[in-house]
This record gives sequence, structure tokens and C-alpha cells, in this order.
Amino acid sequence: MAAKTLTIDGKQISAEEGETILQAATEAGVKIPTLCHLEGVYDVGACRLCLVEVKGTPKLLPACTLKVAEGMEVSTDTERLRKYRRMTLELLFAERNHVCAVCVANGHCELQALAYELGMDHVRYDYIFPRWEVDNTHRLFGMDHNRCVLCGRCVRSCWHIEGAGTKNVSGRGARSKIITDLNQPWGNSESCTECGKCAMSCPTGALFRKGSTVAESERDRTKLEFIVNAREKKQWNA
Amino acid sequence: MERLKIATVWLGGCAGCHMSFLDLDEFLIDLAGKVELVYSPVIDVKEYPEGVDVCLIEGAVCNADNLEILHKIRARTKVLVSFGDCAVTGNVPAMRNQFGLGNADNVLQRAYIENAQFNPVKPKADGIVPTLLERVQPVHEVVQVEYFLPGCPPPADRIKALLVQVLEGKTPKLEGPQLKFG
Amino acid sequence: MTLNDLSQIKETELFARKKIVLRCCMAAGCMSSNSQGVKEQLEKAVIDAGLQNEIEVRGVGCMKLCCEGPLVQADPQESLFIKVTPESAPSIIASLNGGKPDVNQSDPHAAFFAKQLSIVLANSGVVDPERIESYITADGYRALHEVLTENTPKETIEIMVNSGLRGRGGAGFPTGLKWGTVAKSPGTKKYVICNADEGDPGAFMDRSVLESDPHSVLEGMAIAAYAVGADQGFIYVRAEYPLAISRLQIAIKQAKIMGLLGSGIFETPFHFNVDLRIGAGAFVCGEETALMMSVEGKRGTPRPRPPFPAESGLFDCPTLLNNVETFANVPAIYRNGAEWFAGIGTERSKGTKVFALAGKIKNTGLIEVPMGTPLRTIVEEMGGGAPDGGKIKAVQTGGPSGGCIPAQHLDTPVDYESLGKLGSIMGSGGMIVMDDSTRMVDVARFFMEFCMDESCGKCIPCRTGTVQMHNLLDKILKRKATARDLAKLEDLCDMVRNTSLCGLGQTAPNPTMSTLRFFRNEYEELLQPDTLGTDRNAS
Amino acid sequence: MTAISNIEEKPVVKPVASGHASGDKRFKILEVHMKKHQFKHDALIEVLHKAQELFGYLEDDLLLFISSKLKLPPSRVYGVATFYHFFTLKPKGEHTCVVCMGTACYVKGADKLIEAVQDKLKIKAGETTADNKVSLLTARCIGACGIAPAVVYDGAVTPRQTPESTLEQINKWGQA
Repeated sequence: MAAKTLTIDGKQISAEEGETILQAATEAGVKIPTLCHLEGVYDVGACRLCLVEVKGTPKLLPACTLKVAEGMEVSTDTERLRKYRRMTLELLFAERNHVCAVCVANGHCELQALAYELGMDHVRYDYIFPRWEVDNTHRLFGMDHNRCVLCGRCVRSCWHIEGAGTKNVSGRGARSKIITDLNQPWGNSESCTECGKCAMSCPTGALFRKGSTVAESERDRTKLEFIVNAREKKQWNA
Repeated sequence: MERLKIATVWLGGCAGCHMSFLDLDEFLIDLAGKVELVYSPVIDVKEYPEGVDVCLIEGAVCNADNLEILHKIRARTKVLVSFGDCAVTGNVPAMRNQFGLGNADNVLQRAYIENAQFNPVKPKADGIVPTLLERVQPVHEVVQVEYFLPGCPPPADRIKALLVQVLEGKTPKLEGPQLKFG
Repeated sequence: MTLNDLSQIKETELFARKKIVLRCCMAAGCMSSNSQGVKEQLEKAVIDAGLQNEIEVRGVGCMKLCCEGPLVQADPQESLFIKVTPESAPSIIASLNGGKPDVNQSDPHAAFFAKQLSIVLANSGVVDPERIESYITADGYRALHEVLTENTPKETIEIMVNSGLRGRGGAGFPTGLKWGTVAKSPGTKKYVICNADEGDPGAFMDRSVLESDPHSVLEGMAIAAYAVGADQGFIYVRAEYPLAISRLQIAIKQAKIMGLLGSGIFETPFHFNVDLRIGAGAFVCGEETALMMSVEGKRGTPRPRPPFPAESGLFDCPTLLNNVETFANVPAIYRNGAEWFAGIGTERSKGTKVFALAGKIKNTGLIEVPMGTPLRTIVEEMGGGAPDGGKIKAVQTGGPSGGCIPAQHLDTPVDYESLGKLGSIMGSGGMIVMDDSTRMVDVARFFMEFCMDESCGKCIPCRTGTVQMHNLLDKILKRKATARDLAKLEDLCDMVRNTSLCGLGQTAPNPTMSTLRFFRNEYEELLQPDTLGTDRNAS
Repeated sequence: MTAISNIEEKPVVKPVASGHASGDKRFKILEVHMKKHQFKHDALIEVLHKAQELFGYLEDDLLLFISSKLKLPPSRVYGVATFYHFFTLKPKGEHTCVVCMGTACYVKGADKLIEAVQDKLKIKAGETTADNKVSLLTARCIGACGIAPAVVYDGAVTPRQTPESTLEQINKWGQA
């Protein structure tokens, strides 16, 4: 593989051909905020938090899908980007009902963490207050659609890692919803293998393992990576 | 130097933020030397005074009384601080907004009729029980707010960090986990 | 099929041609006013008058002046009958024999027609869209023959580059450059897709082209396929256009039977098939990556570019995507030469553009004019100005992605750059005229509601930003908003435009931003005084 | 927060190997259509079009049948069926009144047509009357801008409508 030389935030780095800006930045110790990105599943560039500026391109581009190129000059933390990221988060908080105080993920929530890391101290937009259901029909897991940010990580891990295709998105726009099979109660699902990967991938308190306390709800994402490495890179053989 | 006039106010919330304020412990003694507490649930003053320098507002805007005093506070105060998640986001009190128009009535029905063990009756004495607003709002949707202090409740050290900066006349800069909701 | 066969078909057709051809519009607009009944009665009247050998009644495509339909035109006499009813058929037939018709007529030499220059619509209203022979008689498929037998793919692309044609779907990307990129992309399997998902509310050019002259699109696609090295094409057409779908089905079938699609076209090794894909009501599928997802049978959500479809598109293969009007230009360019085409239009915008003229204007319908024609010519001379003594206030181009051009800018020439400078876009060609009774904030809200409903929901700025912007516009219209809300709206416009994943979100703020730019007073008149109190650190 | 479980319980009917357990002939026709597309995944939208044409709307049973025949997870079929506005998962009324809400129709008063029908039938756009007689729908431009405002009554595009002419048509249906 050919190496590519580029600069990220003025720092000269080299990266392997085919790597994304996000990978290259992470290796170089530059932290770019992400939400829909999850190690182990393919990237979709949907949350727009990892947008970066590339010299010579008027458009902002998502670091998670943008491939490194020779001589690229990337800025990941400009004032403009910080402003947009904060607005994106405010829009998310206003969209559904994210009441941290009474959330199973409080303290282990990526959305919550992003909000304080990016300095969001209040939301300027009107809260929509939609009324979404809570699906508690599964014996092991629950889903509170009020806390869903529609990042699609559960859908991708269900399809890509587990291969069950139980979860998907129905509807569109603001009416989009994560569904189980034919929009059935999760407990009735025939295709769900109860593997729990969806709950492991959820960045917020939308998907949760039942019966665990707030303190226990920290997700072990390394499990997902471990499975992907084992399967795709054949890192261990029986 | 004249002592800063400080007020704290308790709107629709659980008083947890005020409890956290009391957790400032010995810093309260320092504070007492620097400020004059002119209005607060913990002191006995009936009317919100004029010329207040800083007011910490706990709670969301839930009823007609909240609304009225808030406008008075804004008119009589230099710096307003949204104090805790209810004031900043609406938090738990605002969860009734999910139930749409008419939710105010449903809330009363649930609290005073369905859950009543004795004498189920809705409170409705005019002029005594304030009317619930159709929609619970965070403070900054009603009046201009200068600073935000999230947390449910904000821990004492976070309150201290903000107060120290405000007392020094600086624009408070809270960062990272000090801005954590919940 | 050989060139000789084409010539023979043409000769046979010309030989069988009767003295008078009575063209009867059978496009969707006139058909909704019962042009089918008109045609049947005309045919009956011809028989009743014993003139079967003199007069042919021919169903044709759009005759452009849709507001006066059903339209019937006699060729060669050229009288244009308007608002024809089935009852008036005998009178029309009688008039062709020297009688005075008891039907309204319009002047076929009026500005509405005289100022037009037809390339894309040359066959529209002339050929019978349901008969391939009719297209061949108008020299159809000759360009394909010439390209296949005389040009290499590389030369074919060169001709396209020299013509200066730019994509008619909206953004105006140079077509030759696009073809060249797809041709150069490595891969043995390549696709050509025709984007016929004309989703802009207020645009119906593509529908008319498909209903009136479907073979020109097929021929254009075949030439493109040869140039880029594709053997499979798809036409992605809206389900809302049943007539266009059925005409395309007929056209594809006829072309296959004649050997103009399929394998070994014109006895060359070139083979090319075209399949239809029917959309199902999603505006976002007009975006190329979303369209390809939909062709693959998936939810039509866009994906980030790069990679561009030219490198990795449908089923991850290099894919050429052009819209209907772009393909319809192709045969004429190869028939008449790149220089001919490049001689029409302006320095940077070549050829003609078809517009669907609608809204508060006297003459609604289809027009095709050279690029660079001033808006005023289109709206005032051809369109005849506002009806009922109204005053034209603005012209909206580009649909939900475009903007409103105020009356004081009517002298702007219509080309990609000039419209861009005014904060609008050429778009696919919808042109909605608004008069002084139109409230611009209302128009902005209408388009925002459209984008909100049509957002696919994948990226956050578009999904949630359009909802918030719509609510703010609604608040302004209900006279409940303050200057602070207006500032919030402008801030969101900027953010959604710069951070959204695809064109839908990136252009969703355009109608709001352009009305804010030219009609800001209409917004400000609706604002209320701010009651939040002192604004110390406006955020 | 309190759990609100307002998800409908749905019976699960398992599709059988060939045709459908119900014996309904339309399933057979649909299967032939799928076969024509070689049961390819990318034919899903074409198959849904056909299914809606045959059955009028897409109920769960039908979607499940399609998913098993095309070997696609049900969630994928449901996701696609609900993404596109053209597909409907609920039965439509006996008559449909589709008001075009394209820009040209809008600036010529299409919103007044909708208001008139809504007031008259006491339903909102997208809904069907309680007696299942009339569905009121809106369309995002049917491309008939030259004859705006246009309404499609039971499939027939009708030009230059007014609130009066629209209500007249609705009244006719009421008597039928």
C-alpha cells in the first residue's frame, strides 16, 4: 500500500492509501467528534458531526467516508465547524425527548458527552416534544424511541455484524423510526437472535438491556470490534 | 466595595438545585461576606426587590405565577442564570408537553383524582392555585438569560465555579463535564 | 436494421401521407380536457365527410399552449384550434374544405410560438409518439447510426464536449466531461440512467418530452451508452406520470422489435437494453445517489460523494446519469454537429432550455428558448404578463431548490450563471410566475414544508433543520415571531445549506434565502416586538 | 418515565411454499410477477407496485409474503414500503380525490380546494371518511401545471378546479 502525506490541523501526517480522514486523524491523535460512526460497521456520513474543511473544496466533507489523498490539507476544528456541530446537537436535543436526568444511559451516553464536549449549555430551538412509544415487549431488551437519534448504528450492526436484518428504518424525514421486522413489537420478532449487538451499539439510552442499572449501562463497544476482527480479519482460528 | 445583591428563585422544580446550593458548605460563609442574599426560598422576603445583580433561577416555567415573577425578575435583575436542567431544558416538568394540548388538565386529573387516596378533587380555587400553562418552557424561551448552569442538580463545585467567576465580574466559562446535563 | 431500412420506412411513411394532417394533442394536459374524445369525433367527422383519403387525424405530443387545450392544428394550413370540444369536430373538418369554423383559434405566429426555438421539442406536437415510424420519418435514429458506424467512442465524447451541452437537470455540469469520466472509469460493466423523476412541483418539461417524443430519449441514451461503454440503461420515471410510462413502454418495445435496442444494433457489435424503473413518490430520488438506491430496490436515501457515480454508482459500477432533457438534446447534436449546437445560446450556456411556464400568467405551457433569452421576453412577451390586470411580482425558478427573482431583475438573461448570481438556479426548468397577490413568506413556507416532507431523514441537518425552519416560518406568518426568530431562521438556513448530506438539504433554504434577500420587508412587517428583555449576549 | 406500550399486536401468518395459505389467486399472480423479475432483490419496488395494484394496499400479510419470496428480511420490505409515499399500508376509500399541491396549483388556490373538502367531509388530507366512501389525498405535482389547479378524481385528471366544482364532485359520490 502506498503511503499518502497530508496535513490535519497543520500537523503533517502520513496515512495508508484507502484510509479515511477519520482513521488517519485518530492515529495522529486528533479527535474528531462522531455520532453515527461505529467501529466495526460501515460508515454512512449521516450525522454530519465529523464534517471537516478541505483546502480547495468549498463543501464540507464527512471525515468518516472521505479517503486520504496526497497533499490534502484538512482542518477539523475551525470556528465555523464548531458552530455547526453545536447547532447539529441542539437540533437533535430539540427533536425528541432527551431528558438526561431520567435516562438509563445518563453518564454513559455519547450524545450527552458530545453536548458537553462541544460546549452546548442550552438549546436555542423550540423543543418539539413528539410522543413516541417505548417497546418493552422483548424479554431481554427495551427500546425507547423518544431517545433515538436515528444514527442507524443498531440497524447496521444487526445487518452487518449479526446478519439478521431484524432492525431497519421505516418512514422518512422526521417520521423515521427504527423498526423490528414489520414494525412489530420486538418481543414477537421471529428474526431477532437476541444477540444484543443493537443495544451494544446504541449511543444513547434508546436501546437498553433490561434490568441493568444506570451505573451498569456502559456499553462495551470493544465486543463488537472483537467480533468483526475475528470474522473478517480471521484473527483467531479455532 | 458594595456587596453584590444576589437572589435565588424556585419555579417548577424539585428544589434539588437549592439543596445542591446548600451543599456549598463552608463556601457559603465566604459567599456571605461577599454578597447580600436579597430574595430566596431560604429567606423570608415576600416581594422580589429592585436592583438585583445576579439571580439564580431553578425550575421550568410551568404556571401563570412562574411567568409573572419571571418577567418581574427580568425587569429588576442585571444577570440571570438558568440554574439546573429544569431551568435550562424544561427537564422533567416539561415531560407533560409530550401529551400535547390539554396536558395541563390531564396532569391535574392524574395527580389529584386518579392517584388520590382520599377526597379526590381538582384544585381550582381562583387566585390561590395558579393556572398551569399549556406548555412548560425553559426559562430562556420566556426571558433573556445570560448564563446557563446545567446539571440535575448541578453539583456544588460547579455552582461554586460559576459563582466565583460571576462575583469577579467575569463572563463565566464552564467547560467539558462541567456542562453535563443530568 | 440498416440505414437503408431507415430510409425505406421514411419513404413509405411520406408516400402514405395524406394532404392534410390534423394534429390532435394527446399529452396529459389536453387529455385531461378530453382530447381523446376530440380525436375520436374528428376521426368520425372525417369519415362522415368522406375525406379519409384527404385528411389524417394524428395523435401527437404536446403543442405547448397547455392553458388553451385541447389543441388541434392542421398541417399545412397551420390554423391552431383551441379549447376544442368533441361537438365542434364536424365544423373543423368543414373549415378545412373552405368553411368557417365555429371554434376559437389562436395565432400560431404569436410571440408565444414565434420566439421559441425548438431542438428538444422539435418533434413535440408533430410526430405520433406511439409510432416509431413517425419518429424515423423525422430522421430519428440516424444520429445513432452515424455514431455507431463512423465514430469511435472517443470521438463521440469529443463531439459532446465540443457542443458545450450542460446537464439540464439543474446543476449544469458539462455533459461531455461527465461522459468522459464514465468512459475512463475502470470496469467492464457500466450503466446509463435517465433521470425522469421530475419532482419539482411546477415543472412538467420532462413529462412532456417523454409523452411527446420518447424515442429521442432512447436514441440519446443509446448514443451515450456507446460513448461510455455501457450495455444496460434504466429510465427512472415517476409513478405520477402514467401516460409517460405507457408511451415509454411502447417505445422500448417498438425499438426492440426494430432492432434499435438489443444486441447488434445497426449490425455493429454494440448492444444496449433499456429497462424502466417506476418511482414511488419520493422527491429525494431525483438526487443521483438516492435514485440509484431506488433503482436497486432500496430506500431512496442518498450517500456521501465521493465516490461519484461516474466511478462507483449503480451496483457499484461506473454509471452515467443524465436527465430527460439532456438525453433529448443528444440526437440533434449528432445530426447537426457540435458547432451548430455551440452556435446557439451564450458563451457558457449553449443550446436551448425548455421551461414549464405556469402560475399567475396568461399563457401557461411549454416554451423552448435559446439560452440567454431575457426573463422579460419569456414572461411578458411570450407569457403575456399577469392575467386579470395583475402585476408580476416575482418569477420562481428551480422549484424547492431555487429562488424567487423579483420583477426588477426581469432583464436577467436566462443562463446558469446569471440565475446563480441572483440566488436562484436554472433547475430543471419550472418557472412559476407570481403576481402582487402572492405573499412571499407564504411561498417560502410552502417550499420549506415540501422539503420537510420530502427529507429522507438520514442526515440530521436536513431532517431536523427543515422542521425547525418550517416552524419558524409558520411562526412569522402567524405574527408570533420576533427579530430574534428571524435571526435564528437565517442562521439555520446557513447551517442546513452547508452541512446537509445531499442536494435536497443543501438547497432547501434557497427559496427562504432568496425571498429574504429581495422581499425582506414582507418578513419584517410580520415581526412582533421582542419581549424577552435585554439582549446582552445574543447567541 | 412510564412506558407507553401502544404498539399494535399483529398476528403473524406464515407464508407457505407456493402461493398463499389463503388460496387467494392474487398471490399467485404476484408470484408470477416476481418470477418475471427472477426474484431479484432490486425488483422490490416493482413488486410492491404490482402488489398494490392487485390488492389496493399493502397489508402485513402481503408484505410478509413478498419478503419470504424475495428472501429479504421483513424489516427491509417494510422500510421500503413506508419510505415511498405512493405505497399505502391502509385501505383507501371507495373514491379518491387527489388534490395537486404543486407550486402552480398552490399559487392558483389548491389550498382552498383542500380546505373546502376538509370542512365538508370532516377529514384531513391523507384520511378516509368513516363510511369508507372518500379518501382525500394530496400529490406533489402531477405535472399538469398548465391547467392548474388540477384535481384527480378516481384517476381522472380534471383541470381548473374551484372549491365549488370540487364539492360538486364529492357530493355526486355521496349519492352514489
